[in-house]
Amino acid sequence: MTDTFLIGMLVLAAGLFAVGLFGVLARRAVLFQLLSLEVMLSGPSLAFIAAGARHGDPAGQGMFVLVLILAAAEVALGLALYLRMARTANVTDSDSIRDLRH
Amino acid sequence: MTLGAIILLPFFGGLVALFANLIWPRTDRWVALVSLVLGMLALIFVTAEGVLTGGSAAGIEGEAGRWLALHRSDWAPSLGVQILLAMDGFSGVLLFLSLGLGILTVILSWNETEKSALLMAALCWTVATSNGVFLAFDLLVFAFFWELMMVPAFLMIAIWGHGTREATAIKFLIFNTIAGLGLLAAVFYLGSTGENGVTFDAFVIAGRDISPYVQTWLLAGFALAFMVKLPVPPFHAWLPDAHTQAPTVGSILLAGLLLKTGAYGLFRFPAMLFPDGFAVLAPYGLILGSFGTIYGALVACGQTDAKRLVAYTSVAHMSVVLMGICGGVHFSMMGAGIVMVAHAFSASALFLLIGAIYDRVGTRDIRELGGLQRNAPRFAATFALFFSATLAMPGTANFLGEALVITGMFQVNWVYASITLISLVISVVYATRLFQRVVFGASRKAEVKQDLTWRELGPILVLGAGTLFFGLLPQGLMVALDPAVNAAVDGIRAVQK
Amino acid sequence: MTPADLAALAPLIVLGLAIVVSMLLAPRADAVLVRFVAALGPFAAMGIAVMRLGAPSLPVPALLVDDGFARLGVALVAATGLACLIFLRPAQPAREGPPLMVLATLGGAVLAMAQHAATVFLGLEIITLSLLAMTVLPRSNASLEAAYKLLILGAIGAAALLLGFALAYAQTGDLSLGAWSGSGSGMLVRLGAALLLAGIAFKFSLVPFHMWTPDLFSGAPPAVAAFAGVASKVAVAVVLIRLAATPMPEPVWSTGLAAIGMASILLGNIQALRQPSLVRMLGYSAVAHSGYVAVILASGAPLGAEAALFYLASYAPGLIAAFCVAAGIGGTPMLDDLRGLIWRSPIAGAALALALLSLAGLPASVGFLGKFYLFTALIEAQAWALLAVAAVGSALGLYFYMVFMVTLFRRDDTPRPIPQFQTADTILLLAASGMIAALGVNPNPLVNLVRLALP
Amino acid sequence: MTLSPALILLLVPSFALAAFMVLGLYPYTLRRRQVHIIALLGGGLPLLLMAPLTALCAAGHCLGVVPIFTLTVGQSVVALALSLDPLGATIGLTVSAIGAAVLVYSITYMAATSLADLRRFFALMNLFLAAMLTMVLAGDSIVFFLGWELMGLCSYFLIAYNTTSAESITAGRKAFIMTRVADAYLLAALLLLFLHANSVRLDVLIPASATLDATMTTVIAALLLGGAMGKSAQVPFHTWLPSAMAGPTPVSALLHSATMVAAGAFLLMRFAPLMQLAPMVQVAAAVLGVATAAYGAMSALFQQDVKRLLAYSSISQIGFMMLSLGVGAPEAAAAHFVMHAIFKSLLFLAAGDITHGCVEGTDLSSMRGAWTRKPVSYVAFVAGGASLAGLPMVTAGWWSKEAILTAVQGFGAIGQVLWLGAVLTALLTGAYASRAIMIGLMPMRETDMPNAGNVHRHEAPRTGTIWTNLPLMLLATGAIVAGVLVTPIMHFLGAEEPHASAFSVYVAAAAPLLGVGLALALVFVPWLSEGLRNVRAISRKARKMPRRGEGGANSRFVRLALWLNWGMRFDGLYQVMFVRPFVKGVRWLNGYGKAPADPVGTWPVLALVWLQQKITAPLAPDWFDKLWMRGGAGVVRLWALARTVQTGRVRDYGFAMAGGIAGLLLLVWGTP
Repeated sequence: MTDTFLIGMLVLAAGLFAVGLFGVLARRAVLFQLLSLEVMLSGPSLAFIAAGARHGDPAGQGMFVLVLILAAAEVALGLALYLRMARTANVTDSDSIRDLRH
Repeated sequence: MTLGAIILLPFFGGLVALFANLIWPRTDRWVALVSLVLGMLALIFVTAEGVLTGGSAAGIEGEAGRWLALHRSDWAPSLGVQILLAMDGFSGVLLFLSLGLGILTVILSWNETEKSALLMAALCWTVATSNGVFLAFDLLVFAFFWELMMVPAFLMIAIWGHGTREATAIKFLIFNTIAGLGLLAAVFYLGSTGENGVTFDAFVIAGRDISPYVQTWLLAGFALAFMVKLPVPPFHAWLPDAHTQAPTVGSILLAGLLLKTGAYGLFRFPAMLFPDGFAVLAPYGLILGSFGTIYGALVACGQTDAKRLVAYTSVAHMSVVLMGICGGVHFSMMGAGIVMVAHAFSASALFLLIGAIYDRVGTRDIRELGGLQRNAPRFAATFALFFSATLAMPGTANFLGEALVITGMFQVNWVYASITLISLVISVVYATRLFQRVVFGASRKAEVKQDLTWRELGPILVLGAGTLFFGLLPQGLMVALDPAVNAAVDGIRAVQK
Repeated sequence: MTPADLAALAPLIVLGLAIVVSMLLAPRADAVLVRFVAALGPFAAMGIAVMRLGAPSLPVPALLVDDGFARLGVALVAATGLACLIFLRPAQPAREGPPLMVLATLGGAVLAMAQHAATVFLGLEIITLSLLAMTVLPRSNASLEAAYKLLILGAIGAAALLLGFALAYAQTGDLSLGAWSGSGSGMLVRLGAALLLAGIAFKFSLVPFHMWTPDLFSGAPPAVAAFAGVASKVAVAVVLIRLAATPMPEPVWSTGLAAIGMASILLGNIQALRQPSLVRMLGYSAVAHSGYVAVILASGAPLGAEAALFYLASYAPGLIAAFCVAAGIGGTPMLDDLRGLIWRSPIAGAALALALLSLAGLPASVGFLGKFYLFTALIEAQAWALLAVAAVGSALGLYFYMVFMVTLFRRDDTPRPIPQFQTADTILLLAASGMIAALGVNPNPLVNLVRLALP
Repeated sequence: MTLSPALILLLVPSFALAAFMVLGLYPYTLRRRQVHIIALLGGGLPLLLMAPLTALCAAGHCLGVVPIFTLTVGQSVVALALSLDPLGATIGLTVSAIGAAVLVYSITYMAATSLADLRRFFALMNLFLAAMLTMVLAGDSIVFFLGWELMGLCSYFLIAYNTTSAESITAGRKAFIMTRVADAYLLAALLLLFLHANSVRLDVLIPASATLDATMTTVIAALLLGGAMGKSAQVPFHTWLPSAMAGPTPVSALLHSATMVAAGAFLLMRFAPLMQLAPMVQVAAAVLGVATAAYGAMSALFQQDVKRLLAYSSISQIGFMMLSLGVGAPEAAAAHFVMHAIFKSLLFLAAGDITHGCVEGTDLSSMRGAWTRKPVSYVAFVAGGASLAGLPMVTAGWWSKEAILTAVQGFGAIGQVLWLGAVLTALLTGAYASRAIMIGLMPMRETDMPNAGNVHRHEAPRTGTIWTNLPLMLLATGAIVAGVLVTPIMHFLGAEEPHASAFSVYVAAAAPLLGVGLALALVFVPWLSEGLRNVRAISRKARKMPRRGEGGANSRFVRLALWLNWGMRFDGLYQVMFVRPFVKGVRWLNGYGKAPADPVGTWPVLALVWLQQKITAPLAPDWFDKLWMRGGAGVVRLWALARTVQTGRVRDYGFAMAGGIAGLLLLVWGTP
């Protein structure tokens, strides 16, 4: 694996991160925001794998697994929250939950 | 840490007294009394220990045997502040005075009903803060207590005072705060200019070699604070008002304690920290003091308010203290120390008596008073005692002190001695004015019908016994004061050579 | 595993045990018992950490380190966890609360000992996720909202942190925190450092990553807020100190930290200025306090580590006491609810007054010495701009703390409910007040404790 | 502890002090009889103790110094002590004897007073006695000054004994202030001596004065003289004494004639060795002494009040003592002290008894008819008057005065002048003494009859009680026969027997007789007696000096007599010179003038206020305040703005974070 390839992969990872971030900022629907989070987290995952491959170090893959687990846990909690919100307050639009402000 | 207890016991006593009534009604005074008595016991313990073990010389070089007790612990090391408390005989005497007067005032205000808890707290805190002033040898801590001391006094005047009490309290505060700035500035300068980092340790600073010019300015800063507190004309304008408007216990603590802190500061620090500056400024101090003693006496001669009259006599007597200190010889400084103690007794007692009269007839105007002789013999007899003390009758501690100051003045300059003698003569004029207007004759408007109660008489007799005891058998007092006087005189003499 | 390793890991082990046992007990056993069992964990962890405070430091293979910072961090985190456990509400319907609080403590402990990207990440996430779970315990709309915000923003923060690590890893091939040194000038490392700072700043609630803080403080149970305000910050501060010790790519790190620190001080204090809600005010002021710690660390003062840890330790009892009172009052107490509190409930009122005094940094409270450390460190580093901002911030802070303080003493005639405190709460309040006052008079025990932790 | 003489010496003043304390302490309720007993014990025991001590001393076993305790002031050692030497013994015995006599007399005299006042009276009298004995027996300067000042204090309280009378209160204050001036001299002298000798013990201090340099000796001697003159009411410090007669008669008898007033002379006797080292001061003392003697005698001659007459006579007689001291004959002065104490107290007591309860008070007219009203007292008065006049050979006064005159004559050239003045004074003395005696022979006027119906009038029996008569008779005997003691006393004190030339003795013996003639002339020469009546009328009513030429042919005489009656108007002079400026100054300082009250304290405040106003007036709109308020409002607006940042929308929060990340990345990008 060459450095150029690594840079490419890193750019891709950054792109994924940026896209995910944009998704969180652009979409109002809770579900889509959660999905965007997943995309955003996949960026660092990719970067770890690529970097691990570049250095021939398994730690990168280890980090990938950790990130994956986190993403799963996060989404699980997020979905639970989503269900709760949808059920009790009938909310799917994240912009509408803004009781706590100022 | 017993030294700390002398400060902390009254302080926490006051704090507890403040809230004691919430838990159990009318316990505030007991709390205050017990805390002050415990403080007194701690002081007795420390003194006894110091006297029996020959004193603690730890940490202070070349002064073995002078300090009865010493406590040193870090407070904020990175700031250079430590808790450095030291007690020699001089501090010890003033501490006894402070706690004694504290106990006395608590007893006197036993039946106070208005905001009694706060009053008890203020009494305790006055004692605690002035104890701090008498003990602290870390200059920052000293300045801290010095500033803090004004708060309870301010409260006492502002809450339980008479007449224009708020304005008076503010006047008191303004005078002393502005004067305190001089002290603070000098302390900060001293603290921050050491070679080995920031330190406020007075003993370390005393060992420093500061140029005489700088010393003079620093001493001016210190002296400003002390002389306003003393007070010496022309810085005395707050005192008559404060005394007049303050409640009786406030006046007693003001005259007995707060003025003494100024004298204490003048006595202790100039000779210790700034001997060169002292040599420069002492002549001016003598001039100011000799002016003040005559001036205070003359103004006292024309007063109509009894408390105001006594307040001006305080000005005169404290000016004598200033002269004694600035004289810088053994006799005069010893005399100044004794006048301090004596004045605490006699002025407190006079304020107490006048306060008792005021409680009965609601006026302190000597033109309206009179006839104590006929109606209230106990009043008249005790009044006569402190009347003689005020005019420095031999046999009272006041005479002893003034005579020693005059002796010292003869060694310094005849002129000052003559001026002190003249003030002795004028003292008869104002003392007789007060005495015969109040005690003799018959009152046209304000007839005192009820004689002193035992609760009033007790403290007065204690004060009277003190006045006579130290006037007739002053050896103990002199032995207690001697090391401090010697240290000061040696410091001054070292410069003169 | 050597006995030394075992000793080093003991706090984590006891915390883990406490979590497992209390989790198992939770469904059946008495709520008080669960809480008690859970509390044993932090208590034991704190004890172990404090006892080993002076011991020589040693690296635990690969991921963790056992040095003075770690032990002090663990001790503070565990102590905070224990305190927050005491007033964690609601306790009855949600038995999972105590184990979750211990879990959060475990996260903090891991973070304090972290030496590797994986442990830093793991610690951060354990804290975030357990806080999330605790936040929704009341199941109110507010708590849901706060949790949702924390979730989304936390994920962004985590992603930024991870990307930062990944970029640095790409250049150096090393995931330990030491990796940042040596190749400081590489562009990837520097970009990574910026992202890492963003991720950490989120957890440290520095502007502009702070916005979840006031919302969480007002939406979550007070105990959770207190934990988020104290324990997680202590843990993150330890990481920050470690990172500062590994020379981070300069001037990115210092400049960035100083910039967001100053922004936090100013914005936090300004936003708190006339905030009528006690907990939101505390939220904004927590942002400002984070800013103070950040500028200490950014100034690069030799005293920095000591000052930062002392500042956080000094600020802890005040915040905990304030939240404990808020928990006793219930809901989100507003300025009006606090009117004359000191007359209605003297202990709570006095404790809150003392806490505010300490948070404002006035003399005779431990907070004063924290501020004193702050200014000394900044003067020592000759960071005059930071000093000026800190001074302005403190002055602003004085105002809003005093508004609340004065309100406590105001008398009013409207009948208001008397706050309910359990015995444990009262003891906690007294202990916190005692600490504020006693350490304010004599800070030496705390100073010595902090100094023990320094290398 | 055995009853050693040293202990007895310490006990001498103690009993009187104890009596004071018992009487003065309030809580005891005592009955009149008990008060009397305590007072008499306090007054009598010192005499009983002094008598054997004096005998011991006379036998050549004087005790010398008896230390009480020792103080250490730095390097100086202050030893407090009493001592017994011939001088102390002589004067001490005299004082205690007179004290006892006066206290005994007071029992009847003060019978009409209330119990509380009686207690106060006896308490203070006993305190005075204690103080005086302490001073006389003092072995060091501190105890000496203690006694000295306490006497002054007692004098104040006793003159102002009648606390409802403005006159007596004023008189007391006047006496106190004036003697205090003298006390300041004395204190200065004592302290200077202490500094020189480094000891307060008189037996060290007085010999040590020999080593003083000349200037210092003169200064100290002058200060001592000043102190003595103030206490002894010598010109120009004398004006307090006539006023002090406002006190009760026993007080006048004990304090203001016999003992306390003469304490100044005693002071100079004590310090005679020092005085003899300062010849200039001695001459001054002698000249002032004779001047005072003459002044007192002239003024006494024209007094209308028997007590004032006696007061001026005291001034005059102590002037003799001063003269004697000035010519270096302290022993003669001491002898005269003793004789004067006897006859002067006798005169006061007798006059007091005669005039007691009269309408005119102590006016000379109250003496009328004394021979018929109070024969015993009158006889005593005559004895005392004769002794005062110094009728040759038969009276005690003659012997002591003769001793003084002899000493004066031996004082060289200036002594002759002084002697002449002294003899002339003796002539005047004879005149005023016999004038008072003669008035006692005149019949009573109807208006002066004691009115038995008046409750305020105290009607004593014609013969008086034993309490009155016993002291009178004893003192009268003393006034006649004590002359035989003059030579022994002088021997006792260590002086040679006086030898006077026969001529001077004759002249001196003739002087009092001529004085009697002068008195007769004043009574029987119509021109003079008319003038005296005029004087009397004016001094009692108008209190204004008639203009020159007014009042007939004898106007010159009237004016002279009035002038002397008013003590040469020293009081007025002092009013103008001291009192008025002082009062004006004090009033000015207290805001009655143009200055504010307490100017020195107020001016700085006013100046600061003025300065502050000058500075603040242009700033009255308070730009800073507006700035601050605007700043404050700005901050609040900033807060309102800042809080809108917290929108509550999670997307906005995320946006802020994204911005933060971007900013940090840009920072990386922008820095090298």
